[in-house]
Amino acid sequence: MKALLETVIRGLGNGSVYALLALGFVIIYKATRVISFAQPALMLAGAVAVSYLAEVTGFYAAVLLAGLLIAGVALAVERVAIRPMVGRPVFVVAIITLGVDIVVRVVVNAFIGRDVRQVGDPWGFDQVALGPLVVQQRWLAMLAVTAVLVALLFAFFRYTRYGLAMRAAAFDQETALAQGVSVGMVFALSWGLAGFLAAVAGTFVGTGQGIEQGTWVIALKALPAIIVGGLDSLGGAVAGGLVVGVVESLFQSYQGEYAPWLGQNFAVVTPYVVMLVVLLVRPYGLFGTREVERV
Amino acid sequence: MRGRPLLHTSYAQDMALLDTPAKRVSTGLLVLLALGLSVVLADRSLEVLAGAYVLAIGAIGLNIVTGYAGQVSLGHAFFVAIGAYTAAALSGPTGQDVIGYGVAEIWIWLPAAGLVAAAAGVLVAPLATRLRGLYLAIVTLGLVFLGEHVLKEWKALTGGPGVGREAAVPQLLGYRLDQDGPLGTREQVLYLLMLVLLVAFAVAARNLARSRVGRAFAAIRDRDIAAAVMGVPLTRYKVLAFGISSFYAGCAGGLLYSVSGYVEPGSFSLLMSVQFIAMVLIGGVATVSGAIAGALFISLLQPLTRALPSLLPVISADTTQTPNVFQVETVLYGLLIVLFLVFEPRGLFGLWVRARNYWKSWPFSY
Amino acid sequence: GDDEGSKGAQAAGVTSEPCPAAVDKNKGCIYLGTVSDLTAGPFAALAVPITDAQKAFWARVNKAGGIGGTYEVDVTKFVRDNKYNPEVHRQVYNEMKDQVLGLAQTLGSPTTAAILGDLKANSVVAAPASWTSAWEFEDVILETGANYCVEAMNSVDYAMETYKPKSVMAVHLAGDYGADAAAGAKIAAERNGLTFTSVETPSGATEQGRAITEITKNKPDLVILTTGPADAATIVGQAAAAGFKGRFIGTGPTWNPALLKSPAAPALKALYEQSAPGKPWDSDTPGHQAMREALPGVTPNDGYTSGWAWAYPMKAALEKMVASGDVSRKGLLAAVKSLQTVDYEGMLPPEAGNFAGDPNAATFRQTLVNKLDDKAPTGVTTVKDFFVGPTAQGHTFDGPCYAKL
Amino acid sequence: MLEVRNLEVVYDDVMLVLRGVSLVVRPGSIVALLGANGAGKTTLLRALSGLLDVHDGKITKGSITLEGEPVHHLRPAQIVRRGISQVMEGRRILAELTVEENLKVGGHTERVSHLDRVYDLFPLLRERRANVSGYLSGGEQQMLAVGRALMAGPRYLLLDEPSLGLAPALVSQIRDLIVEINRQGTTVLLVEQNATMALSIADHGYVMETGKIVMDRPSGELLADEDIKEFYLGTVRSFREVKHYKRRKRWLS
Amino acid sequence: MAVVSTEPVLRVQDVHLSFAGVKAIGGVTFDVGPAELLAIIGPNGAGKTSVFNVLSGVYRPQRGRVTFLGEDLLARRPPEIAAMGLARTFQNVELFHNLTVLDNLMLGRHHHFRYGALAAVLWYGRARRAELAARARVEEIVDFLELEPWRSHPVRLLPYGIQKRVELGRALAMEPRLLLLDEPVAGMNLEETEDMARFVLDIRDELGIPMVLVEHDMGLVMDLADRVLVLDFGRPVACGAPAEVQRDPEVIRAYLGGAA
Ligand SMILES: Nc1ncnc2c1ncn2[C@@H]1O[C@H](COP(=O)(O)OP(=O)(O)OP(=O)(O)O)[C@@H](O)[C@H]1O
Ligand SMILES: Nc1ncnc2c1ncn2[C@@H]1O[C@H](COP(=O)(O)OP(=O)(O)OP(=O)(O)O)[C@@H](O)[C@H]1O
Ligand SMILES: CC(C)C[C@H](N)C(=O)O
Ligand SMILES: [Mg+2]
Ligand SMILES: [Mg+2]
Repeated sequence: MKALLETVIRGLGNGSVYALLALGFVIIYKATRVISFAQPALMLAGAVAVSYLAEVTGFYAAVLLAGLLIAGVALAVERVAIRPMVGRPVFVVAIITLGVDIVVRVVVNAFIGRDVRQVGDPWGFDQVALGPLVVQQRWLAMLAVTAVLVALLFAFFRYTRYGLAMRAAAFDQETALAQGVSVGMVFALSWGLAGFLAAVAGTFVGTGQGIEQGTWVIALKALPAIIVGGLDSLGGAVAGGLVVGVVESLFQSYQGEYAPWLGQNFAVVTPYVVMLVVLLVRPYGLFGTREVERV
Repeated sequence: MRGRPLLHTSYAQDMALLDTPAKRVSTGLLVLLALGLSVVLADRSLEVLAGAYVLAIGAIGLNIVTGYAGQVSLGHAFFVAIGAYTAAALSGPTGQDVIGYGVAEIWIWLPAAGLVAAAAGVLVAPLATRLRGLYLAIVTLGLVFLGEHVLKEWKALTGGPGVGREAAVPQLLGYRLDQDGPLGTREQVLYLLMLVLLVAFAVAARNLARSRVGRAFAAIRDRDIAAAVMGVPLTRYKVLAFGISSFYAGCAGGLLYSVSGYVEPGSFSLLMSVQFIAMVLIGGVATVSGAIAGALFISLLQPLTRALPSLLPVISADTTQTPNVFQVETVLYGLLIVLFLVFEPRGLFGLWVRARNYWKSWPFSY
Repeated sequence: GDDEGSKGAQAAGVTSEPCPAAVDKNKGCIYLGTVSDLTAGPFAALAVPITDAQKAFWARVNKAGGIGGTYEVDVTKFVRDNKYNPEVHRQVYNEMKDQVLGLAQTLGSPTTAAILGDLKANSVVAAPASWTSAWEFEDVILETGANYCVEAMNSVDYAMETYKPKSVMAVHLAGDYGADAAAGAKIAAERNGLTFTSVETPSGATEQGRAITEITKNKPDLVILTTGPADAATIVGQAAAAGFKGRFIGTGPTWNPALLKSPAAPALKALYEQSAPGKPWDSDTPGHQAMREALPGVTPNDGYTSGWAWAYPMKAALEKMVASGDVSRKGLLAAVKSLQTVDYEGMLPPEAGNFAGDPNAATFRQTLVNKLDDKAPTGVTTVKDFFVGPTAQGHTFDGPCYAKL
Repeated sequence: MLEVRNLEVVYDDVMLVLRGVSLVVRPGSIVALLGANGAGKTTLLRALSGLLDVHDGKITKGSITLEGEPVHHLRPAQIVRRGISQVMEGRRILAELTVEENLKVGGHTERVSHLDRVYDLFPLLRERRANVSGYLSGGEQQMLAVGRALMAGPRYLLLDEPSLGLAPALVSQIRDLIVEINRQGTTVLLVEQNATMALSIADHGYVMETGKIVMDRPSGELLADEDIKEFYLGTVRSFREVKHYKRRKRWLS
Repeated sequence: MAVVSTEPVLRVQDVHLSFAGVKAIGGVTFDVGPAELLAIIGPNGAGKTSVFNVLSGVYRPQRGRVTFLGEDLLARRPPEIAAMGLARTFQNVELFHNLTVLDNLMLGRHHHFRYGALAAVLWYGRARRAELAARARVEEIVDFLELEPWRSHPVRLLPYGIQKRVELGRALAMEPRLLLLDEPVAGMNLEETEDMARFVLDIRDELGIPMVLVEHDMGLVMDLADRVLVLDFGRPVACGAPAEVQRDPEVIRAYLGGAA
């Protein structure tokens, strides 16, 4: 029982990182209907920025600065490569983000160099006792920060007109323009936010073990998470991330024992299995908006 | 006398694949040129082109399901893998560490590779019929990850990651096509083989596109409910689209590695799927020639970007420096994809249309 | 099929003109190619120092009079990035293959496997950058240092002596690297009568949950690690945090000096040792000294050490070829096949350079064990110098180990 | 005053669609713009709202001024802020959003909400406020489109075929509504196929053919014009008779 | 061509349809006789399009019976219904945007083809013959609807009025036994409206296909229809000859609004 709970908390911790990454994808999707394959590179860039800045400013300030820096990078990318594509087929834009990912990653790799870089977080592998449970501090930190960021985001979309403007822009850019929505502004906003979230997520990925050039792959975990939650739902991204994290963690701990015939490391693909199962029941994920089909 | 090139006197003529003399002549010249290259080019270039032709077959396949039928699939690598391993297992020698049945005749393993992949496509398709747009894209992406897992675990078939196995051996009626022989060097022979197959697959795809099946695909893509109301059974045609597309992918998979003779499970990743999508988009969606052009573009872009930095002496070839040629080369690759699509989102086909429109109205600007 | 006339005036990759950056314009030039993972692939962090070290190595050779007084060697003109993709590897190899005599470096096992057929068909000799046991069985591959399989055997034997474990667990990546070592560990465990379990783990620091669970649950006395450095740090750090007290011995690539600054450092210092096919950066041999002099101002990294050491057999083979008078691919291959020792200037014992005769007899079986040391430039110092454990000593190599896990 | 002077618009760099159009909309008036299909009416409205970009269209000559200030280089959002709002051809409902969300998007640039005013004008929309708009009937969507444009509190309202697909009773309602909106101070530029309706409320009318203004008169005069009667208003004649003759006549050209 | 019969082609009995809280159709009953042109009118949102959607299998009603040529329609899926000979046009143009006019019409003949994917790929024998024959039929429709100038244009580039006409052509290409037209002249100018009216009359007079017409253009409806059914809030409020219906006070209140 204790082991199970600890496994779940580890899953929630990792899941909250997936959730942050998923939020980035979802925000961009919400405004542009594009899945940005540049998120992995931005995540890595954020973590690298923190690893440099933390030496100068300390960890917390570094995270904030890196978040802003990466938001800036994302804005620049948006302005240069995405904005001109307003009104173009979304798949073309998706491939463009892929090109961006390649470019950004080479640059970031040059900054990573040969060594594993540390983000300088205060938690390391330190543990804390929660009653009878022993869990890593960094997982609790991840959960807490994710909760705060998510609350802020929800408040933003709830109390400003931009949530609606994003959905309008995503559905029909021309119509949104005609209503006075500045589609460019909406694009920039979504990319900026996504960049910020990617940087924070990247930092958490780097806590404890550090980051290396191959760390970007983690960001792909967010893809099944956003499908589980529903591509355009912020709440769904959070739910999806956590579900994926927990299921994965459970499989890591127990699949070898209870279902060895699935092959070693089945846990790696559980996010996708969860995704398939959810889609069989709900074709738009848990909270996604159903497309209007009518003649 | 020039005649009237656009005057058609029968429907057959009007519905022909190459309906104008200009198209007939230019296609003929193109094929001749491609044939001629086998003599002119160095073996290593032929090998790259042969690979590009095979990728083009795969891209045409993806174009069928994604371009014509509008079902975006990021799972193409999965079907390519199925084809590659079906072919490799069939043609591999018996009694090795890895599964092999010793059937090296290409006319057996190639269709088999296609059919097994097609069967997988047909199995997957019913799920696809419930999903739309990017949901489908990411689910098919899941297929790639699941597939990678299976390939890594199934060492008896694949040899395992980092190890791999011999790929399918192309042998035609006892003649080894992947060895130097009376017909030419192995690269020349393989090049011609791939060229011939590409032409065959391309013509088949064009035929499909202009038939009731192709129209039904396009109808589903453009307006699915209306298509159903006009008499097109949606599920059946989506399944068909996945099946045919996977057949192409499987054949491409079988052929792709027979050039290098070696196949490793790490190759069938997201990256491969994405490359196929890029080929289709860059070439121009829903055109066969576009898929071919896109495949050539992507396959030749790498060699090209490798060559470019060496023309700029300011960039160091020294890996200790940043930026060095290798970084520039990789950045350039990404950048070219971005720039190309930003400036011509309709792809190479769009570029062609633009050029044609320009010359049509030349010298008047409007 | 490019048949090259070895009797002709000039063999592929050999010119009577001087090298582009020749020290002595009167000497001819031998071109060697490099195909490595230089930008975006998973081994870029290792590949770049390997490549740089080899450049420095050959510059030193040229300065010292070149090969046999008649040729200098160029390894800068044909350097290509393989992105750790077999197809790209093959493409770039094809682009250079008519212009190089051999390959100074071909990085990675699956990548090299994609060109192996061509190397063999054209008698192109290549020095690999990977230590898998498969290379023992290929004539054209000029490997240096013991393979992962041997390394793991020796690690287990070393632990037998030092820690007297009852159980061994191999935690490893799949394939030519991880499975090769795990197979060695298994063979050694069987020979020593230890219980053995193996856990294959995916790469990626966040993917190690299962490996950690397996370790903390089964509590083996010894863990043989074959992963990347960040993975290793996570595994050791978290296992220790969860109260694990057994020993870890990781293969060469599990170590990265920066881990000393990571939160896992205390755990690593307490529980981890690194096995290695060669001595670390700051060792006191003429070879190491020469290397450090040739690479002034770099951040020490044992990628340099490996790259440098890998070049010696090629140098020996080239010298032998020039001496024999047959300056061609065939001549080079013949020279390789007759090499029984190589002068590694103390970096490795001369018998490490045995490429003649039967693979089993020629397989080099000495490795060493390092411990962490804050003061050492690459964070490790040797605790056990070159040795052969009884397992490796008695084992007959008759095929790649990874196939036997 | 909204003034278009000598405007030329080109699509895709090759198709010249507006060939020097000039037109004036005086504050407080209702101006009708008639014309056959494809004449370029929608294009003109797009130019006014800054929406040509999306269609690969460009203004190659001429100017658009609002109260004397050029606005043709402004972005759509800026134009909306200056008080020009458009009901687009084909309704362009945001189908996945609810009725109320659609209306709120319409009010994106406004500080005060005109929601109640719109609901008072269209009680049916109030009833359906929480429904997903994509499932509304055609006519209901048309009301939503007009309501949405009003949410921006425009000084100039551009209407592209607002009566399309509406039941006769609603057509007269919309007509009354336009008059009402106009009375409340909004200037209206009305593009209509239903010329009878449009001219019955307009002060002034323009007729457009293949990218040019071919008639420009007070609406009363247009209503009396024989050609207008024949081609736009339709002489009261049975469709069964129409079957027996065809005509192909074009003005000027 | 067919044996003259007075049996209704279509028989709709007491159909009810609602969506989560919205009652779209509440008990609609009507017949369409052979060669009859029935018009359905009613305020916006009255359920006219929904009736069409029920008939073509897009919506499944909660209650009621529909028989077409003596066979039950309700258990069937849209493609089967299309194959039975029921064709329609849509209120908002639902053409296949990237296909040419010809291909859109050819698609209408989809269920008349019998060859499969393999034959298609080879384009030989049966497939080729079938395509050529179909093309000939489609060209007749092109002639009939005067679509010649746009034949090989992608429909998305065509003027709205022509698109509507192509939709009619696509429905005709199905060789229907019953044709449903949803607001065929909405958004058209006078000239186009007249053209469309002409085609509708031709279809009835020359092809003898029975039709159901939904339209808000009263002039057209009153002129063309044999009978008019009026719906309001999903319920029939009147049914009869045009002139009769036009005078019905209930219809005037609910629909015409005194204007017409
Ligand atoms: N995006 C576009 N690209 C190219 N040509 C276009 C585009 N939009 C419209 N056109 C062309 O411009 C011309 C004018 O079109 P426009 O839509 O402005 O006419 P309209 O007067 O509004 O007609 P309607 O009464 O059918 O709405 C037409 O010939 C049309 O084909
Ligand atoms: N799929 C659906 N989901 C929910 N409500 C629907 C759906 N389809 C139609 N409705 C509702 O049913 C009612 C009838 O709609 P329908 O489209 O049949 O009207 P109509 O008579 O064709 O009107 P119009 O003349 O405006 O086209 C409307 O209130 C509409 O909102
Ligand atoms: C550079 C090395 C660590 C490469 C690794 N052994 C491989 O073969 O892929
Ligand atoms: Mg218009
Ligand atoms: Mg309707």
